[in-house]
Amino acid sequence: MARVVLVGNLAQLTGGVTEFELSVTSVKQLFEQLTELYPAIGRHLDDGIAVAIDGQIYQDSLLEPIRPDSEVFLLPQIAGGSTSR
Amino acid sequence: MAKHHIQAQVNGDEVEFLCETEETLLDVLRDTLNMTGSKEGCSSGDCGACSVMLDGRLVCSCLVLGCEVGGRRIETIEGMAQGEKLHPLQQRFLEHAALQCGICTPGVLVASKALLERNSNPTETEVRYWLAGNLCRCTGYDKIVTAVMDTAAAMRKG
Amino acid sequence: MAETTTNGHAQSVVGTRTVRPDGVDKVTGRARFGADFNLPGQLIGRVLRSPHPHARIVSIDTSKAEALPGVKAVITRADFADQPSEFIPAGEMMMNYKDVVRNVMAREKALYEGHAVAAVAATSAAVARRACKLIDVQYEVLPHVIDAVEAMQPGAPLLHDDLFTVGVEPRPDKPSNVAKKIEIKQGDIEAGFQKADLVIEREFKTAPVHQGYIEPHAALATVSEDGTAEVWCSTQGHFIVRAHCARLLGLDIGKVRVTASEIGGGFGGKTVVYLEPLALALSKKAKRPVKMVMSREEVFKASGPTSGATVRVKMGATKDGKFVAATAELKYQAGAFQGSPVQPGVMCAFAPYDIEHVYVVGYDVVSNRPKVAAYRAPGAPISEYAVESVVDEIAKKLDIDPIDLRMQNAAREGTKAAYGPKFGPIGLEETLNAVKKTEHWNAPLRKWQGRGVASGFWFNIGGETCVSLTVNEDGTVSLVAGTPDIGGLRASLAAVAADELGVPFDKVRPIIGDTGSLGFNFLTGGSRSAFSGSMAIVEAAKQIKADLCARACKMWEAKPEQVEFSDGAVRPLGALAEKAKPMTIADFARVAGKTGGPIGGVGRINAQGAGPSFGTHLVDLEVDPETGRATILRYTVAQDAGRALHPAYVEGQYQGGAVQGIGWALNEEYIYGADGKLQNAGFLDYRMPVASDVPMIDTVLVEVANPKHPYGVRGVGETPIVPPLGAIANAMENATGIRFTELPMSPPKVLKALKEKGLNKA
Amino acid sequence: MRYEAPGTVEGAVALLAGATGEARVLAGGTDLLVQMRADIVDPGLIVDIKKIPETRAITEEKGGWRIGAAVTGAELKEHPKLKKAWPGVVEAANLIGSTQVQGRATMGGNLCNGSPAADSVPALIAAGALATLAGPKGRRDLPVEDVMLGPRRLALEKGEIVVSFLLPPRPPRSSDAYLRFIPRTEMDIAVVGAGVNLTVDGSGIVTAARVSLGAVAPRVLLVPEAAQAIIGSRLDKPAQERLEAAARAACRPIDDKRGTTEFRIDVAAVLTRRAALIALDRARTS
Repeated sequence: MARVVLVGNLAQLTGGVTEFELSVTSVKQLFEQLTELYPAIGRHLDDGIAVAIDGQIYQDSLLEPIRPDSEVFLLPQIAGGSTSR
Repeated sequence: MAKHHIQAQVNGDEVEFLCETEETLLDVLRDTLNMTGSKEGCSSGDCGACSVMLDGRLVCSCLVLGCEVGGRRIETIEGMAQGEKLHPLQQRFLEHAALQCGICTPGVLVASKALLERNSNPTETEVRYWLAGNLCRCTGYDKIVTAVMDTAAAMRKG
Repeated sequence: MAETTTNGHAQSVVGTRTVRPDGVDKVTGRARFGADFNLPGQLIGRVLRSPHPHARIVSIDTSKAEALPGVKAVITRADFADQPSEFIPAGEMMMNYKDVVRNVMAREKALYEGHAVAAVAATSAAVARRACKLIDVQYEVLPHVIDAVEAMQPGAPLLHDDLFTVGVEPRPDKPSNVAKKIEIKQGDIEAGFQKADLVIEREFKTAPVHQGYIEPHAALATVSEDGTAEVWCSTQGHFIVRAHCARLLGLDIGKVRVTASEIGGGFGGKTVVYLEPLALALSKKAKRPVKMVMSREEVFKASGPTSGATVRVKMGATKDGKFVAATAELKYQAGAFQGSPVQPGVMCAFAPYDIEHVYVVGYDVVSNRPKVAAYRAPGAPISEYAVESVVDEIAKKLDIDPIDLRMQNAAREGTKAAYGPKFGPIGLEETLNAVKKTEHWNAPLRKWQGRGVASGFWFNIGGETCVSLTVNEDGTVSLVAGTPDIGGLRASLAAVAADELGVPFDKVRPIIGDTGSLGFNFLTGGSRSAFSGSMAIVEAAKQIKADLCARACKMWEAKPEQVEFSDGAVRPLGALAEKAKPMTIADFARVAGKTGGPIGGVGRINAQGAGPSFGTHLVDLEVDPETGRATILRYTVAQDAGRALHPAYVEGQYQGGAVQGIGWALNEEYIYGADGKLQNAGFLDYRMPVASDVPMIDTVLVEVANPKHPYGVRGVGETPIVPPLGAIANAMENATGIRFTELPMSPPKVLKALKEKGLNKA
Repeated sequence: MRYEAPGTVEGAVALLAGATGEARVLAGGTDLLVQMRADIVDPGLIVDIKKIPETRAITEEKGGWRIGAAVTGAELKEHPKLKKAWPGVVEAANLIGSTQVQGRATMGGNLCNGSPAADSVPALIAAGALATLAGPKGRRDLPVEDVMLGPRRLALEKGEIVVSFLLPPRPPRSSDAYLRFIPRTEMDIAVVGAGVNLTVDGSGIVTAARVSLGAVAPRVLLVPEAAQAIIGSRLDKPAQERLEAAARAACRPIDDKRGTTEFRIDVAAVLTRRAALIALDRARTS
């Protein structure tokens, strides 16, 4: 079971829950499971969420693999030199 | 009223052009003579990107009217390299990476050349004050000043 | 031939100070920037802008302007379809097009002085100028609000009656100027501060500052009757310009071709569109090419500066210097539309330090100012300035060396970042050590002189990147990249291509291709273009090497394991070496047709694995106690580059960022009158550092390889502007004994503070 | 927009006197062109006076110096004898803008632009310079301090131009200095400017002085009280304090984007003292 942590405002869409244990093998699966649990979060996951898997930030990637012992953080995308929201 | 008919010398070539009174030398160089090497950064004499030599004097071409230059000698960045050969300043700006985006570079080079023609051995302070009218937002000036002083040293050795 | 190797990649050109391939054009005036393009029959476009900071637009009568001889088109809000309020991916950026279309051309209201309300295209600049004066706009002037804190007060003039604060539960029932509230939490703040022997809390203010690129925005556009469009413009991302323009004008993306000119500086400010959609709309109407160039005044009044902000920081430490808890509250100006960089501001604030209990809250606040645009490490310099000031105060109070204190609390590999995940290998400690080793750190100081140190952090990003490599008939290599080269990119990419293919540097010709020549590229920003571009080149080169090995196998009737590519040639191995001679890339180029056709590769990646870059700056300054003027005497930058592809241009990024930071700290600011109008919209009174204001900027290139990049590269462009604000504030404190909590530290402010302490005597 | 470049003063005066709409004199153009671009002025006639020989000349006259109104800052700097006689005037003119601006900007233009922050004006006033004007009614000399009445307001009549400045003869042991305050090291408009011109006797006592302040009032000020404060002294501490107090008392500045009222008054006092000490040092060694 991968440990999934929500950073920032996402927790407001999960009734304040910030940590999950999910058995997922990819970011895509992770997003799907979270959306099943909390439909409201779905739109936000498509809309500028970055994923940090074991310390490595992926600005936007659905296909990155997640291992059973992975630690995954969902955080806002960093647009950097481009417009930040 | 009718446009002014002006004859002048630009980088050694005789040129003729027509201009309105309100057109600046920079407008004439860029829009009429299609010499876009001189840049417009502010059109108020505060950035130096349009620096040219007018009768051997360093000026901002945005602060000179086109109709003022009849019979006068203008030198721009386009005339700095001698044929195939780059001016030593141009060469050293490349070697020292003294440019990043490059928009201020033509003005900085024209101004630096004017300095070295008057002072073959400028101190760092003299270089910095001479170039104070040439804004550069990319380099922090360090490599520009280094390149100018290094060029001066090399030119003194000849 | 290879001199060094990082992450298994041999390098002979990478890491050397080559002359940039685009250099000669830039020192001879030949390089073409945004305003240097012209087309036959082109018209000149000009924008009419609002004189009011906040006004309802009752009516716009353009009939007189249209009647003026030489005027070929006039456009207003009526020429742009409204856009829905939803965040949509434009390329990779998320944009709310409801705001984008309103920022490009005011609709219901003018929301800041300089907001575009109409535009004309005419046969000359003079005619366009006269035409603008003939446009009759009826305004209903509304009360305005400039400061973010005032804009947050109940009863403040409301900019958008449909703006409800996101991020507060329950969702507010009344609209406000607060677009968004964001928070990050870690540990237990109360418990954390319980452990603290020393708690310091301070409030800081920073002024909005402009990116200050010397080249004003410029665009040339032409639209044909069949709806195909071309744009030449100065931008950090021509694929982004294409996406925005297609959306705003209702064109197919495939029908819009955008060519990026050489760009005269951007620093984040050229990541959005201003003139491009207007020029296209005018051209569509006039059926002729339209050229538009902003004046410097327009650049200041109508293009994005970065936020001014109010930041409250509270930090707790044990008496031996361990940071135990920290909180911060950030209020960032977004300008007239939501979208300040408060998010990264929140995430970066405490990123350099290992702190167990952290809480940061940020507010994105609209007011009657131009919409902010990204500026170098957006949001980070502001929050990190506040934190670095408090860190320095802790060091003083605990009598600990400020570098040692930072070292003791520094984030390192495995540290859980304040914004969540654990750091991989990072170089903060190395930069602190590097600074401490400099002669600068121990040089003596005189009265009224002070020394300051501060560290800084930026994430860095990767993103979508497409690069092509083509081997020409004579063995030379054409490199096409899709991210504008803003400061030496082509030199870095050509070096990587030369090393990957084993060809001489001067046989690689790198160009920046238009949007028709490559797949989508995200823009030059986030310190990504050299990082991602070099990764894409490695990918493209891999394809070429595999293809050449395959061709060699066919020609030599060999098995794959009997050949290898090294040092620019396919080499036969073992027994095969007896009968076959190595074939260089040039050899293959000559027989390309006979062996399968053109040789080339295309790297198409979404670059991941950007490694954060940390930096530490050291500055000496002297204060004139009778006038309050500070003079920067000496400056040293140490920053982790991972691996410097081109050391000279990496140093250039460090030096340029430091000097931009000096301007931000000492003199740059947007000055508004009570009338809500900008009073210093020019280089005369918007005081950017000039050559005589600054000393040489010494640099130390720290290289802690990024394991996720083939060459170990980290982005370097943004971090250098983060530490200067704190470093200079700390130096001011050491010179005067006064802690300045408001930027800029301009002479009137400094002298006032000195007088209050009775120190204004030499 | 009409452009004329007459070769004589009379020609320039006739053009300006006969002008129907707004007419402007073009010397260096470093203010006029900027104001035209910014739509602040839109003259129907521009009269370029640089083709008039006497506006371009630097000549010795009655032991003093006559400087043409259209002589550029760069040309003043390159005139060693003038620089030795009037270092303060030359350094003030050389503070106007960048090297590029120096190649164009003139003291005539600096004065006639009518800005209280004009750098060369306090130095000229401290020097006791006369402005030689020419107009339809002929020529007249006016002390420089009487030429400017207020922001953009001049004592010139229609058709009248400033042709040249006359700097008086230099008595022995006299010199001048000008200092200005700006936030940067270059390129800014003066937040405060202070010009001091003085003469000392053999024993180092100030026997004559003129003090002028810029950017602290609607017009550049001549401050006789400040001069009185140091005349008869060796510019010792008490005299310096009297000088600072007199300078402060004279200031009537505004708060604006370049500085606060309080800041301007404080810095005016400091710069007056510093300029006086530089002038004193120069006078002793001249």
